[in-house]
Amino acid sequence: MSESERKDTPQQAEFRAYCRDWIARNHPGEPPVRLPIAAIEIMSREQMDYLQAWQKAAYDAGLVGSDYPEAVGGGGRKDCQRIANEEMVAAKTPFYPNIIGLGMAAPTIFYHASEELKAQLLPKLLSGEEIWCQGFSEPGAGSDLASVQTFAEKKGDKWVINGHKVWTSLAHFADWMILLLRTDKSHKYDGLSYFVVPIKAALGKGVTVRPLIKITGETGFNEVLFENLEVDDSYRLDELGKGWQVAMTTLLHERGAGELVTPRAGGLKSKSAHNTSAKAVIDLARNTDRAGKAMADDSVTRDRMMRLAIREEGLKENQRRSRVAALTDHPMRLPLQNKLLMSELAQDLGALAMEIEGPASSLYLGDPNAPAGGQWPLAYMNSYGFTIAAGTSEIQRNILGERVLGLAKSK
Amino acid sequence: MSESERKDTPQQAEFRAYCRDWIARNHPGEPPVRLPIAAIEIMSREQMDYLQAWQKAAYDAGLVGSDYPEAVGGGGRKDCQRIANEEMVAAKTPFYPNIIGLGMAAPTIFYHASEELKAQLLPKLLSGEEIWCQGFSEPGAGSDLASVQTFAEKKGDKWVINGHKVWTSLAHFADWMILLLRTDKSHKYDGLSYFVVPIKAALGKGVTVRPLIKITGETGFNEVLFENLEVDDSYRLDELGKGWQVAMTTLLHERGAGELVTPRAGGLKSKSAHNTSAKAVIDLARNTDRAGKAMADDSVTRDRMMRLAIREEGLKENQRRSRVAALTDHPMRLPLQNKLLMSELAQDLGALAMEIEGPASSLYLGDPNAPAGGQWPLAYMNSYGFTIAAGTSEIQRNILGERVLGLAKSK
Amino acid sequence: MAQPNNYGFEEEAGMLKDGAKRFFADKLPVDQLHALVAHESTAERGPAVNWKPELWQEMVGLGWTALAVPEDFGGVGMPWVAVVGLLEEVGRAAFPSPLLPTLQVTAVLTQLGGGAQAALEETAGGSAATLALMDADGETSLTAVSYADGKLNGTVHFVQDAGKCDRLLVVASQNGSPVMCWVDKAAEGVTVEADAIVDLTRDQARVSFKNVVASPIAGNAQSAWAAAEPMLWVLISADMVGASEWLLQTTVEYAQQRKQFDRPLGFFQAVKHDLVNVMVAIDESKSLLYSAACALDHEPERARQLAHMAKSSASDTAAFASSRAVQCHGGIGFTWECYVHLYFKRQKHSQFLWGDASAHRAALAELLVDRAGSDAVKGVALNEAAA
Amino acid sequence: MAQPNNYGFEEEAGMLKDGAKRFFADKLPVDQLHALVAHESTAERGPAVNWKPELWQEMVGLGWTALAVPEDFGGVGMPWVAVVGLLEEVGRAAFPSPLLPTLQVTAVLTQLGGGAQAALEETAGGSAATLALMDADGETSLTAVSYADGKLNGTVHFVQDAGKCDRLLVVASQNGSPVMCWVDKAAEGVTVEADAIVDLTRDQARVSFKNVVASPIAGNAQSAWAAAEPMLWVLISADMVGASEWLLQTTVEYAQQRKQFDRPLGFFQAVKHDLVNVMVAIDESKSLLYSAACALDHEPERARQLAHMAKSSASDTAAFASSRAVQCHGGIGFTWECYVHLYFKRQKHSQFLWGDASAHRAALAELLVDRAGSDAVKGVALNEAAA
Repeated sequence: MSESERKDTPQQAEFRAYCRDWIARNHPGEPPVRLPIAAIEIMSREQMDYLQAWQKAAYDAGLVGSDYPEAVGGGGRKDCQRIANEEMVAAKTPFYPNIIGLGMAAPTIFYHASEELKAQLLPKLLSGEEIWCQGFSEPGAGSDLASVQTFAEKKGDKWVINGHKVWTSLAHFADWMILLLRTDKSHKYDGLSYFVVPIKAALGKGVTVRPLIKITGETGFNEVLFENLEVDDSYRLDELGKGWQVAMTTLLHERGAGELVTPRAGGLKSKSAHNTSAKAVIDLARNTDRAGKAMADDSVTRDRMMRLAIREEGLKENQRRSRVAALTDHPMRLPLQNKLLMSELAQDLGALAMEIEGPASSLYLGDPNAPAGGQWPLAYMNSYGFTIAAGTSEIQRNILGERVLGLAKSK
Repeated sequence: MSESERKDTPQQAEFRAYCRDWIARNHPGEPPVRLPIAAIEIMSREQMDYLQAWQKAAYDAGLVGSDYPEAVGGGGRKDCQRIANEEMVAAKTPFYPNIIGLGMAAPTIFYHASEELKAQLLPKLLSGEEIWCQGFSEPGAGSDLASVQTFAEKKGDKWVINGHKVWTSLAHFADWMILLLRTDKSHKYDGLSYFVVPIKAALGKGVTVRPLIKITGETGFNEVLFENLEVDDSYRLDELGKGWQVAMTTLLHERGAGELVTPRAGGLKSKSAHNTSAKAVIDLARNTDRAGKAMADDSVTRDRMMRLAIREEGLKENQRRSRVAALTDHPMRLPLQNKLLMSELAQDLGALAMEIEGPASSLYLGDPNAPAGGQWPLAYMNSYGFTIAAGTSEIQRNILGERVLGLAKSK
Repeated sequence: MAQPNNYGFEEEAGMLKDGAKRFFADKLPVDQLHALVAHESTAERGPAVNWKPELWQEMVGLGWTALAVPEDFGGVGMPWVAVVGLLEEVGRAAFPSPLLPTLQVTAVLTQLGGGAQAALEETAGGSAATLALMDADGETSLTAVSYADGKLNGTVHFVQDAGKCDRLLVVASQNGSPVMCWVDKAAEGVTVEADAIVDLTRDQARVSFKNVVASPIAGNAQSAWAAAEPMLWVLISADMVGASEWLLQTTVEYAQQRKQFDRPLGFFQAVKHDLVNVMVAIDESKSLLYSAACALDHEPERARQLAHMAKSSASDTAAFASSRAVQCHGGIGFTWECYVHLYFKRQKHSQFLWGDASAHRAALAELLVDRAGSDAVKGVALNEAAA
Repeated sequence: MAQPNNYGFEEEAGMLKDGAKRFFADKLPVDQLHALVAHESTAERGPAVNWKPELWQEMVGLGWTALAVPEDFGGVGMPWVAVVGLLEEVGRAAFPSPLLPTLQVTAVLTQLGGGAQAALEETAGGSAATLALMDADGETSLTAVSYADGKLNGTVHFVQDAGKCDRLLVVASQNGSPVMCWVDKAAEGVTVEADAIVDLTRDQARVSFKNVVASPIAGNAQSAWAAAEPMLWVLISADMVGASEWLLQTTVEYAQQRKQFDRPLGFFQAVKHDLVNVMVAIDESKSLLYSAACALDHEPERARQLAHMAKSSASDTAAFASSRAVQCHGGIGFTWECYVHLYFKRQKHSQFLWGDASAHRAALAELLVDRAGSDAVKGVALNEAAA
């Protein structure tokens, strides 16, 4: 029995058996296209089509959106999404492409939209037929998210939107966007409202999507410009001026600290995917010589690898302990650490891997002699995306200090 | 030729030869009393008497106060104190006991007192006949020094002082105190004034000195309570309400970043004194076995020792480079780092030494089997005095960020 | 075997932990602790054994010395996660008692099996005991004491809380193989020289054996020791985690109350982020601690690996939490009157006992790097989750 | 021999440094640099050699390739501290050129003595040159190329700026002993395969030799190499120190201008203290750099030790300054359009060349720990000064 299943309820156990069976029969195997390491790195239409078909199949089988009510296209089950996720991860299936939709838009819509809107949006979101992106950050509103300036002006029953959003992963594939807007310039927090916007339909007509290039040379993020885009008031979530509170629901789920468990697969470790883990670094050290000696036999390197292996195991155990109320004193204490620790661990793993590679870490993706195909310098550089995006590490520490430890706000 | 002397002017070279000769003839040798590691740790009258006699001898010979004008009891030389210090340090003489007087009070008096006051105070300060202490910090005014509440009320030509100072090293030996007082409660910075106060004469009559016990169990610091102590207005330095500016002169010199070079001897490394240095840690590792192997042969320990040896050498070279204008872009950039780096290095050296000692680091001063007589746990604990006193490391980083890098003030 | 999701930390364990927390808070709150152990404030105070024997009797009455002993041996047979929960509270209270060494002794005795029954009954009945085996370097080698002709000879070092204990479990070498002997501290030929130590909440001694008559406890000392080692590490790790949490909470309260520049200290990110980093370190250590304890209960094949991780992490956390507590308290944190130093000193003591962080990482590397299957490291899919 | 107080950094050195700073700022400011080297922005862009040969000719005209060559050999004979000052400016400009490898080559050639005269004249005359000796692990072992029967055979890796150089100084093994050969890159049997590298401001190649006819330069290659090594380390350290300072200053400016929560970023201690820590790291590296360079000029017996310190420190500082620059820039720092990535990538490249920080610390330990006299470590009297 796996770690988790010994605590399954009868319903969960039955669902788990069902999932396992379905996955065994429907696992797509090695994908026909080279897949990126995460959904936000999806580059080509071909990758997207393949992954959308996969999400749709899993959705149709009830493994995506299991805990959402049937009325909004969900499975109507209770505490079963986690089961499906575990089986998906264990079976190393491909990941779901609609990551922003599933992880951020869906819970926000679920808690803040009208019943009609839920029924309209959630089925195709959960099935992956409609891809979502997020319009929060702006050039002038990064850590200070509440300072967004993209403005919606009321004209009759419509809102006319002008402004500039950045870091919108998947915007070039997206049908919909969750959008944090300023509807009142006289109040910082209370002047914000939250919309869902059908952006694909408006491409070239009020919406322009431009790729942002990362330091790695990859694309993946975009900037999105709005010029007099008209949006119906019925696409507003919750009340006017409550955008900040709605955004908090989004961010809570983004940090993995929300009520609803995000559907997740993504245990796929294909030949083409890169795994940033202590085990991968240890394997690298085993296979890297320096002055005729394996780096895995170098005491200083061993000590540093073990430091990271311990952090990694601690992080994994944090995730488990966060669900044991008797061993936690504040319900948010562990969940709010997750993103901070993961991103900094990934960074430190990447940095150590490059040190182990030594001068060969200079060789990049296009070089036939690059160790691990140049994935380690790529992973190291990409780790700054993790420590910056979705609340920098500095902001995460503020949040932990203020919400969990109860220290005075730093701003 | 030593590192320094190749750049001596003829006057400096002559003075250096004189100093070297004088020290050779007057070096007191191994002291008859066990001396502490620094002046602020002086515990007994016996230690103080011995060291005062030594300072007086050096002063009489012109090696203390060399750069002060003759009119205030100095040697009337130019840029010669450094020479005397170098020779004293090289010869490992005992240190001077009047450390607060020489390092903080003297330059402050020199730049801010009337000519009469200078002539009255400086000769016996420089000679060590009168010991000085510093009354700046209060229970409620630590990092935020300008919030001192000890109040001086004007009554005719006198000021009546009430309040509570802490961390006053040497107060139990001191004849005089430099004292930062509030003379106006309506202005934070401009409500401060700066006095010199003859506290020994007032002991038991308006002044109470009580020892503060450190976490080490040692005394050395004191708290000083003022109850209706009357002080003459002639003991005020600079103008009323200019106390903060005067205090800045004191702090600048305390941080080793002032104009006047502080007379220094203190290279003494007697059997009883403990040396917190990378060399001492390396020697400890050579002489400590773990599982039959010298800790000096453990690769991880070696790496960590070298990290500290490099920091130590860098610090030493910072001190040299700070005097080479062509290799520094901001005159305060290196001097203002000195205290921060020294104190954190001392802490890290102490921590590493304790790790090298392992379980034996539990053995303290009173234990006959303690390695190095228990000096390493003592040094480690005392290092927190360095990282907290005279501006915590956090305050030092603020100062560097604001004054040198020009970043916005953090408060 | 797999670990249960909740670490097997059931209601009974929670009650034990909560009860212990109340017990220590009621019986020896920190001001009374300070008055008990820190009334003498000289640096060269010499050895001291400051504790409350009457409270120890209450703890024995609560069955705490028999907690880690299986019911087959007449013990309470609580899971390790419950014992660890109790020890966390001991650490949080910086409580001076022989509970930690006694539980360590019962762990070893239990692994010896039936031959240790009599000794286990004594500890259950209130005889405090401690392990006697470290050499002068603090290593648990077998070189310190020899056993020959029915007699023990040699000197062991760093014997924890020897001044509070009645019995010693001596691990000695008999022709190069380990034997374990149950020795009365008052026996003929036993000399206890108390150490003058920094830690005010414990005592420590070097103990010499000169022709001390003893007979080895039946059982395989070699394998018993190997099986018990992760238990020793987990027990002291629990003490460190509890003490670290006290340091964090106390410093957080200070940072909430103390104002400088018209702001609470906690406003300043230098303090706030330091304290968050301490919290993060504690949580890593605590999660690894319960995982290791749970492995002792349910997944023995991973217990050693996880206990290495737990002790390494707890040692580093203890040092870090102590350091930041003093620093963030500022001047007052550097004084004897501030209670922080009691914990600071206890932590610097625990940090190096039973292997420091580096030693445990080196041993861990033998398991994770040198063994064929580095699959022992169960990686987290970082990219996926952080994306 | 002792070091002069001012490191021997005299007016001439200052003029060279200031002039170089102006030269780079005028000729290739960072926006033009970005346009030159980063116009192609795919992750799999393949090898590229982006530079301005005409600026190289100007640099040669200024005598920079002959700076480190004594006047006896027809060079300019500037002290090492002056050369280091120039290289700091090269790093500050992240300037793409073969100056660093060429100066490294002249350092080795000079140590070889009179036999290298012809080669030195070529470099003084504008022939860019680079060292060819690293094995596939990046080590400067002698295993990569062999010399026998008047011919070179083998493959060297990580040849720096090979695409910009005309000549190679090959260090090869002749029956296990080193020989050095001066080889024309265009010679028969030389194959240059350009690497696709992360660093946009340099190029790199693996170079194979197949029966390349060459004759060793007269002189003791073994001792020349040993004497030149600290020079190689010091030169690349200078590049890293200069680049780190650019990263600091650029990030400081951003932290002054960028506002969040109605405050400049620099208000927040998380940013402020990070930047102060970067400054502190840079100053350590810079002080050690000039001390090591000065030792090359005045105190050769300490040059190796100080150069180990300088390279170890500079490598760590390069990584740290790069990391904090991206992080403190936030989102914009993660984009290709922000110039920070040019320096970030150059630094991560330099960090591991000619020995990383750990390797230099390990070598330093052999000097400071293993040698009888650890008096080599001149301690600072910490307690005294910090009291």
